[in-house]
Order: sequence, then C-alpha cells, then structure tokens
Amino acid sequence: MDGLLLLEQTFNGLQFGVMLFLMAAGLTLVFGIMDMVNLAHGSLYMVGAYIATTFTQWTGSFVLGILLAVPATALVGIAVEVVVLRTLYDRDHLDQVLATFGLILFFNELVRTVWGPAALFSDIPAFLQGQVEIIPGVPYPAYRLAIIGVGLAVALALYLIVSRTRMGMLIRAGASNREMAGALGVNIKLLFTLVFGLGAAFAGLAGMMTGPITTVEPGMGDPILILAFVVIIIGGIGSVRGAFVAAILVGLVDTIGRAFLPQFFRLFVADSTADAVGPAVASMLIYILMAAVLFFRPQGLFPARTG
Amino acid sequence: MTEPVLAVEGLVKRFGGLTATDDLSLSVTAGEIHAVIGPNGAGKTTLIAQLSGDLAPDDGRIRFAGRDITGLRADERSHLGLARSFQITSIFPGFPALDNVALAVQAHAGHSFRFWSPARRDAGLREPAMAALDEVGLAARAGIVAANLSHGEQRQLEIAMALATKPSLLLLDEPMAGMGIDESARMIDLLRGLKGRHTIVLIEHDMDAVFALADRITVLVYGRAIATGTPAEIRANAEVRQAYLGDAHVG
Amino acid sequence: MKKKLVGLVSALALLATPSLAADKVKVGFIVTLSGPAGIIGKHMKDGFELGLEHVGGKIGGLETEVIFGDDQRKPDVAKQLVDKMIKRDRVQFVTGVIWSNLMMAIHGPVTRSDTFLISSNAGPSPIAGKRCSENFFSVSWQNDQTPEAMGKYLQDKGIDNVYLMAPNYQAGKDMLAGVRRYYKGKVAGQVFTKLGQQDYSAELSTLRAAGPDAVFVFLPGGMGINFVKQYAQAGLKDSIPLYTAFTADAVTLPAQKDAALGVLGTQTWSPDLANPVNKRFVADFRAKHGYIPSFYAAQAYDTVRFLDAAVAKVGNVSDRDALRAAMRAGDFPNTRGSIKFNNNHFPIQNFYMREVVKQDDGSFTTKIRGIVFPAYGDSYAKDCKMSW
Amino acid sequence: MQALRQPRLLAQLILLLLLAAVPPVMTAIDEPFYTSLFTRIMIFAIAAASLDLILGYGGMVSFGHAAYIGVGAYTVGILSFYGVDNGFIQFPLAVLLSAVFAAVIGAICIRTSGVYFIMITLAFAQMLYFLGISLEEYGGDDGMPVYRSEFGGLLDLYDANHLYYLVFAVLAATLYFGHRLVNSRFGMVVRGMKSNSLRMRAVGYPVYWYRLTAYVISGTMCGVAGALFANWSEFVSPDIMHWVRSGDLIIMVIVGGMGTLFGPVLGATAFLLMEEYLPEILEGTAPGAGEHWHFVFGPILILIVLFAKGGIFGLFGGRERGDD
Repeated sequence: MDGLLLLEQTFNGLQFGVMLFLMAAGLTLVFGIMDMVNLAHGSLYMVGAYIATTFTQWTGSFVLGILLAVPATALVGIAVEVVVLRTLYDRDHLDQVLATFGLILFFNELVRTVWGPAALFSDIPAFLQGQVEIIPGVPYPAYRLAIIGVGLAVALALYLIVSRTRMGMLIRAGASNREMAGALGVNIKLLFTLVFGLGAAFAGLAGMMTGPITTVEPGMGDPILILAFVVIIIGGIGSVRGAFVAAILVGLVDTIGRAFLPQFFRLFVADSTADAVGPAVASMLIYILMAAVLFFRPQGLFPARTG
Repeated sequence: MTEPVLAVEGLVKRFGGLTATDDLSLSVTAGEIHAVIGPNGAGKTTLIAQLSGDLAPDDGRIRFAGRDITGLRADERSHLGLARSFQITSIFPGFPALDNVALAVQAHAGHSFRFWSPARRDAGLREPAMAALDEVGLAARAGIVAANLSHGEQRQLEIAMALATKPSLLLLDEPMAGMGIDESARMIDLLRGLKGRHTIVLIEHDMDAVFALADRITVLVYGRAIATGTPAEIRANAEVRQAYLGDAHVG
Repeated sequence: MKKKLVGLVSALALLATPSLAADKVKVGFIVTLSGPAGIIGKHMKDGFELGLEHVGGKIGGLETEVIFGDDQRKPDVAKQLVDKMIKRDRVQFVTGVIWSNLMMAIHGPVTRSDTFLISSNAGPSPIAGKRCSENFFSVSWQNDQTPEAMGKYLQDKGIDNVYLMAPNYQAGKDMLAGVRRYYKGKVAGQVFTKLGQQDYSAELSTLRAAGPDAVFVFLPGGMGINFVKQYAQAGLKDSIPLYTAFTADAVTLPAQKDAALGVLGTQTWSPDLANPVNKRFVADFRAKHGYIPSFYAAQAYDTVRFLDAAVAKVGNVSDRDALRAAMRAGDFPNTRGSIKFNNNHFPIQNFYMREVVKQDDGSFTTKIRGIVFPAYGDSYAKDCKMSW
Repeated sequence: MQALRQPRLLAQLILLLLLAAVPPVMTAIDEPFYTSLFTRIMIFAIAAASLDLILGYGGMVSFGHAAYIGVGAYTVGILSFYGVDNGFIQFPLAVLLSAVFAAVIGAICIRTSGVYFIMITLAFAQMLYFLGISLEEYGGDDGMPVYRSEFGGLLDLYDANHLYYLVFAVLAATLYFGHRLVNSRFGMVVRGMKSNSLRMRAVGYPVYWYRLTAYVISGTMCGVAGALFANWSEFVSPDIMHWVRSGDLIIMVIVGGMGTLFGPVLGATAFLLMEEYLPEILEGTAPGAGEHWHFVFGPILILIVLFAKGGIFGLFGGRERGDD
C-alpha cells in the first residue's frame, strides 16, 4: 500500500517537475546565452494561460486554444524582447532585475485591467477528464498524465533542437562562450530574439497546461518564477540538461517532502510538534536543497559556462 | 649550492581530456630572470595560475622559499613573497593609479579590518605606493583614474602593484602583450632595471625581449618542458628549433 | 536638491487641509485594492459603495467623506494608512480590513487613538479576547466561529473519520482548532499545506490513501479554486463529501463552477437569505456591478448601514460615548437579518450551512440549507474584561 | 570642517538638516502624519543604505536582506512578548542576533558569487520567512503586537517626535559610519573586491573573510533598522521578511543610486513617497484609477533603468569617486 502511494507521489512529483522544466528551459537559455536576468518570465507564463483560456472559450476547443496561444505568447515574448529587453543586454544584472521587475508590475496590472481582477474559469477538456489506472489500484488523473507526456515531449524536442540543429549549435556556443558565438558571424540579434520567443512559448505552454488545474488569475506567474529560478540555479545557468534534472529533482523533493515529512517527523516527536515542524520544513525544503547544492557546487550541478 | 627560490616538481593539470600541464618540473634560482616560452596553447598561463595559486594542480609539488606551497591559496602565497601580473590587464579600473598600488601596499601592511581612518590619507600606504609608481615611471600619472591610462601605462601599473607587495618572486604573464614598439622598449628597460633585485618568472611572446632579458629559458610544448637552458643553449637546441622556434625568429 | 525638499515640504503642507468640522462624517476604508490580491478588495469596495448609495451618500444624514486606502496586503502599509487617516484626514471611523495580520498590525494604534475601528472582515482571536477594546467593533465574525459551526454540523450529523486540511499559517491552524472544538469524532488525518500552494496533487494522493469518510478544508481565495478543481478532477468529489469554510464563495465560484457544485460550507450570510435588506442589496448589487455579491461585499455593505444607524441615532460624530452606546445597541438594518453585539463587540448572529448550486442562467451561487448555530457568540468573549 | 569644502557633502548635510526639521515643522502646522511617514522612510533608508554597503560598494547583490530586518524586529518583538521592554537590552541583542545570523548565513553564501549569490541569499531569507510563519507562539503569520522600547525614562517612543529623532540619529550615525567605512582601509578592500576580486586575491587579500565581514556589518545594520521598524509599527510579522521586501530594498538602492551613501536614502524616500502618493494622484485623474498605480509604477522603474543611470543621486551628478 505504502509502495503504491509512493509511486503515485512520484508521478505527482514528475508532473510538477516537467511543468517546472517548461518554465526553467526558457529562463536558463535566456540567462545562459544573453546573460539576461528576466524576471518577467513568470509574466509570460501568466499571459500564456490567459490567452489560451480566452482562445479556448472562443473556439470551444482546448487543443485549438493551445495551438493558437503558443505562437501568440511567443509573439508577446518577442515584442517584449524587441521593445524593452534588447536595450538591457549590455547592462548589469541589477538593471535587468529592476527593469524586468517593472515589467512584472506592468503585466499583472495589464491582465487585471483587460480580463478583470477575478480568476478566470478554465477547465480540463472533456477528452482528458477522468482517471487512468497507471497500474491496477492506482487511479491517476488523465490530464496530469497528459501534462507529463507533453512535458517530456517538449524536453525531447528541445534536446533535439539543441543537439541536432544549427540553431542549437549556436545556442550551445552562446551558452558556453558568447564572444565565440559572435565571432561565428551569425546574426546574434536575430538569434536572441528567436531564443527569447522560444522561451516565451515554453513558459506560455506551462501556464496553459497548468491553467485548468490551478487558478488563472493576475500574479499567477510570480510564485512559479521563484521556483523556476531555483531550478536553473540548481541545474547550472545555461544548461538545458541541468534545468531538466533540477526541475525533476525539485518536483520530486517538494512533492515527496510535502507528502511524507510530517509522518516522518511523527516517528521522532509528538504528533503536535510534527504537525508544526513538518509543514514548515516542507515549505523550506527546496530552498534547503538549493543552499545545499550551492554549498557543494557553487556553480550548480551542470555548469554550462566554460570561459 | 643554494636552494632554488622556486622549485616545481612533476606538476600536472588536466582539463577534461586535455593535459595543460604535463609532468612539469622547473627550478628558478635567486636573482635570475627565468623566461618560459612556448607556442599558443602550450600551457604557459595555466602554469602561472598554478604557481600563483589561482588554479589547483592535479598532481605534483610547488616549493617556494623553502616550503611546500602547493596547498596554499593565492593570498597566502602573496604573503610569502609571490606576486603576479596578468596576461589580460587586471587592475582596478575605477580607482586612480595611486589607489591601485596603495591597495597592494595595504594588503601587506597588517590586516585591513580597520573601519575608521581614511585610507587615502594614510601616509603609511601612500608613500610606498608612490615609490612603487615611481619605480615603474608612473609617478606623474598617480592621480589619473586607471581606466583612462594608456594600455602601456596600465601594464606598467600592473608591475607597480606587483612590486608594491615587496615580492621575492615576480610572475609576469606577457607584460608586453598588446604593446607598441615604444611601449615595449620602455617595458624592457623597466624589467632590466628590476633584474638582480627581484627574481622573475617571465612569460613572453616577444622573443627579442626574452632573449634580451632572460638568464635562463624554459620551453613549453603541450604542457611539457622540452628544454631549459641559457638563451644560447636554447638557440642551439635542435628539439626546440624543430618543435617551436623558426630559424628566422632566432636570428 | 535643497530647493526640491523645501518645495516638497510646502507641497505637503498644502496637501493638509485641516478640517475640524465636527459634524462631517469621515470614514477611512482600508482593503487590498492593487496588485494580484485585489479581487476581495474590489468586492468589498463595491459593497461599501452600494451601502453609501442606499443611505443617500450621507451616513446618519450628515455630510460624509470616505477615504479609500489600499493596504497592498502589507502590515506596515496598513499601519501607515491608518496613521494618515487618523492624523491627516482625521477620520472618526476606520473600517474595512480583510486580513487578520493587517488587523493585528493596526488594532493597537487605531483603538488607542480617539477613533473607532470597525472590522468588515478580519476577526483574529487576540482582539476578541484579552486585547478587546471599547473602540473596536466587528460587523463580520470571529475567525473561529465559522469552523466551529462546521465542527458542530459534522458532530450533529454523526459524520465520522474526517480528514482536515488548511494552509500552514495562523488562520489555518485556528480553523482546524475551531472544527475540532465541536467535532469529537475520529480524525483520519490532519494536513497543513504551504500558504499560497497551487498544486495539491501530493495531498490528494495522501488523502485518498487515508480513506476518510469526509473531508474538511479551509483554503481561501486562489488556494480554494485550485483545491476544489483538483479534488473534482481526482474523482474524489463523488466519493468523499467535501465540507468547507471560506473555500467556495462568490469570489471563487466563477472560477470553480461545476467542480464546486454541491460543496457544503458554513457562513453567516448567503445571497438567498430572505430578509428585505438582503433582497434589496443582492438585487441592486447585481444590477450595479454585474456580478453576484460575496459575503465580503455584504459585510462591507453592512458596515455602512451599521455606521449610518449609530450616527443617525446620536446626530453627531463628536459624542464618542453616545456613539459607542448606539453601536452597542445593534439592530441596524443589515443583510443578515439580526445582529446583536457580545460584550467583546463581536456580533452574535446565525451561522448557516450553505450549499453550492447552479442557477438557471448558468451562474453558480450558494443556497441556505439550514441553521447550524442560531444567535451564536464567539468563545473568546469570556476572556474579554469589557462589560456593559 | 572639510565637509564644507565639498559641495556634494554640503548638499547631504543640508538634506539631513531638513530631515531634522520635520517634526517641529509638522507640529507647527499640525500635521503629525508626516512625522510618522518620514520615520518609516528613514527606517527603510537605513536598511537600504546598509544593503548598499555590500551591493553598491561590494558588488554583492543580496536578495535576502529583508531577513535581517525580520531578525531585528523579531528580537524586539519576542523580548517584548516576554515583558522585556528595555531598549538597552533589546537593541544590543538585536545587533548581536542579526550579526550571528548574518555570520552563519554569510559563511555559506559568500562561497558563491554573481547570480548564484543572489539566489542563495534569497533561499535563506525564504527559510527565515517560513520559520516566522511557523512560530505559533509569536502569532505565526498573523504576527504579534509589540510594545515600544523603553529607555529608562530617557526617551518616550510613544511620543512620535522622540521616535523620529531616535530613528534620525540612527540614520545619521549609519551614514557617518558608512562614510568612514567606505573610505577606510576596510572600505577600500570592499570596493577593490567589487572591482576585481581576482586581483585582490593576487595582491594578498583573503577575499572570503573581507566579504564575509562586509556582509555581517551590512546585515547587522539592517537588523538595527528592523528593531526600529518593530518600534514604529508596534507589530512584527513574517511579512517583513517576504522576498518582495528584499526586492523593494534592492529597488530603493538602484533607484536612489548605488555605490553612494545618500543614494539609498533618496531611493527609499522616492519609493515610499511614490507608493504613498501615486495612487492618490492617479485617483485624481479618474475615479478608480488609483488602484492601478502599478501600471504607472512599473514603467517608471523601467524608464529609470533606461535613462537615469546612477539613479536619482546620479541625476544630481552625485556619483562618488573611485569605483568601477
């Protein structure tokens, strides 16, 4: 019984992890290649969720809604890159932090003004409702399985892009040594814009997929942004592989911690103390994980930069 | 025979599959200018970094002033009398030249956990710093913000910062890199003036400078020392000629 | 630079318009308006404004000025707002206040000054007990009462083996303690989740494995939307009944919809309460603002009616003792029918069981299913030394 | 008085004098609110100036400095909870505890640099935040009321003017100490490490210990700001340790002008006055517009970054000499 629960919780952690990966992938690419701290990445997650919800309502089809919303979010990302972020590449990180923090405020307020302050209704499409028995006795929501599937597919696609295409070659070159990428004589400006659009599309996709299970509301991207930063720091900035490993790690640690820490503490201390300590430690767990990783590996698990 | 100032034994440094320093041994005696030359990628800067303590070797020992310093940090080595300059100019660009050198003096004038008295009005720091600037010929430029100095002056400033720590051994990583002919000549004069008073390990691409200054030369190829000797011996060494030096260069 | 600051100082001096007109009613209204958490504040502001409309824009028939303040959900910003309202605007009443921690931050400073503090929502236990004040009134409820009503309901119905869940913060702990004060059956499990948590998959898996007969959750706002949707998506809604407090209301229902259908929760108010004040309030609110009011809106509305009744009875706002006596009398027109005040100035009122239903127009609302506690006072009143 | 020969220093002194004049002026025009407002502004100015010591001068971007405000505030709060209201006990203990926290956290964080440093400081601040939430005895998330400190009859902090001048004195002391510090031997080391820490190591500085010391000094001064904050707000709650608060401090520093002492003071003033008056101004243009003030505030931040390099202080040509 406990084994089955552990398995189910592992699926939960995996699902959370792939979601985080979608967020972190774009963030780590933008950070690694352009050396750009983009706090507004969470806003793209939110914008993606809002656009997808709206398109779904218009078209009546969840799939169509997402198919339309992914390029739309990419376009929003590209617009942000061209209008604001492009001028910030040669600034130091603090200027970038401040300006993109301004963008967060702006986007939260924009969404609130356009769609209203109330949370939007967003539901799982009919064909993904219900449960699937992953193994006999463990029913699991079909939609969450779909998230895992989409997430892994995107991870695989990204892996193929990075390792097999010319753009991927440039991305890798850029992440490890920016001057070199410039020296290769490619149109860096265009590359940056494309990468940013790609990152925005991933973040938007994460928001779209999460929308039906959580809340589509102003500011929904802020908490997930911090988590995504934790992921790319643990993974090593600029490393897509690191982001994937770290996202799954954070997903599993957070989920398993929430599920089992209170019981674990009950083995040692009184129930009431365990009830107080368990959730508190569970909330801190990923931060403790990050601090521990950085203690032993100050550049994260997979440092991408060589120079 | 007196013990060498610096003795390197069996030094090894690997980066992934690449062996940047390959079982390298070297000894530098007091008062000499010991040049290390080699083609690009021979591992010269990697060697300097290990000598100065910025990079930890994978194997081997470094002895300096009679003790094993292999496990010491860069700042600890500095306090034993080791000073370095960097291949890519490494100064404090926002500070005036004098402040750059004063910071180096300060590092060797007791601890710096002093939070109250203005450092810029501390004669105990300013005077030695001025002296070091004078020694490299920058006294007149003391008040200029380092970023605004010419490239050649910045290289001189680096030497002044190294001298200000009162080192017994100077590690100079291509002090003439990027310099024009006039600037190079001035630097050669400067280094010649230091000769005898300081022991120097000199990495340099400018062969004229090397052969004009060096007492002994070590030739690195792929991280290995293929020869060590006086300039004349190195000129005559067939292996060196074949591996590295073109006849035209040696002249 | 000097010139700049001198300019600033004189500008500040100009901003200050000292007005000591004693018979002008000045009310400060503090809620969270800006930023992502602004939705509840909007409900309350809309309710408050409708209340003003219903009293003809004049509280107690006197000229009235309302100063709206946005606390950004930060305690120190709230504290600064009340400083400004009391010292600069010289209000006689500070009202509103959504969050318990903000209430804790301003309770002392306001009640120590010659200003009345009227809570339109927050009701943390310290200010209901030992720290009760004669300058404070609540027209909402004490935090523990709603879960206590739920605990009593579960106990009375003989429901056993209940699984309890709340966020890991003070209100969450108070809520579960409140349920357990009346519910004496078996607890299948008790879980404290992260504040602001978005995904409850881990908790739902653990919950399912524990096999409870019923589930009680307190997950306000966005957390409630997340949980209720995920509870339904996990297929648990049809097998294990869900009991709630502050988890399914007019703020969250538009985003929960069918997932919340049939969910039960205790509350002091519901849109379908059949008293004339409430009927008018709900009808006018929907007409004016275009959405179904929440209890937040109703309480903000009642705040205006409460002030209006007291000021009208006294005829001025300078006789504070008379005002206090008038307020203590209770029995002002309000959306809940009848409100009396306990010795600690918290209401004694009915607590109802409400169920989420779907209306003919496709919208979702709550309907009263019965009274759990008639005329119920809170359990901290006995710690309050005040008597009158 | 060599200060009088330097116009920038003179301007700062004048600003301080103007701040000193706030309470009597406000009392005279019967507007005590502004005394309270400027008390809060000065408290955040102290915290921002402390942060700037390591951020602007030392190049260490701490994204968790609000945690030390929390440590200082909770020291006062918890002592007050147990009936110890004596400021002569509370404040030294606040200093000591924030120093201890900063030393332990710093010892781990200083090992990293750049963005990794930003995130690890955030991580520790988040841990303290969640710790605060789980402190049930002290109100958890709801926080707890605090009685203002007593100073053996010397000061009555319930008198707004006394509190104001206490905060003012601490601010002035912070700025003066900061001024001495950044120009001292230690300060030169800190600034040198920001400019080129590899070079600092090469000339013989054990960089780690100097960075750690700077971090501890900065955290401790923030802790003092926290102790004052608890007195001003008569309340402590974990909210003050939320990561957004750490972000606010960074914004104050950058907006005001980093790597200067007075910049953060101007930044805190601008930030908090904007927060206070932007909604009012917008509300004046259209009813209901006030709650959308972020719409204007966000782009203002972006514009400051794009066009006002060096922050507000930079606009006055007030960039201090001798940094990168």
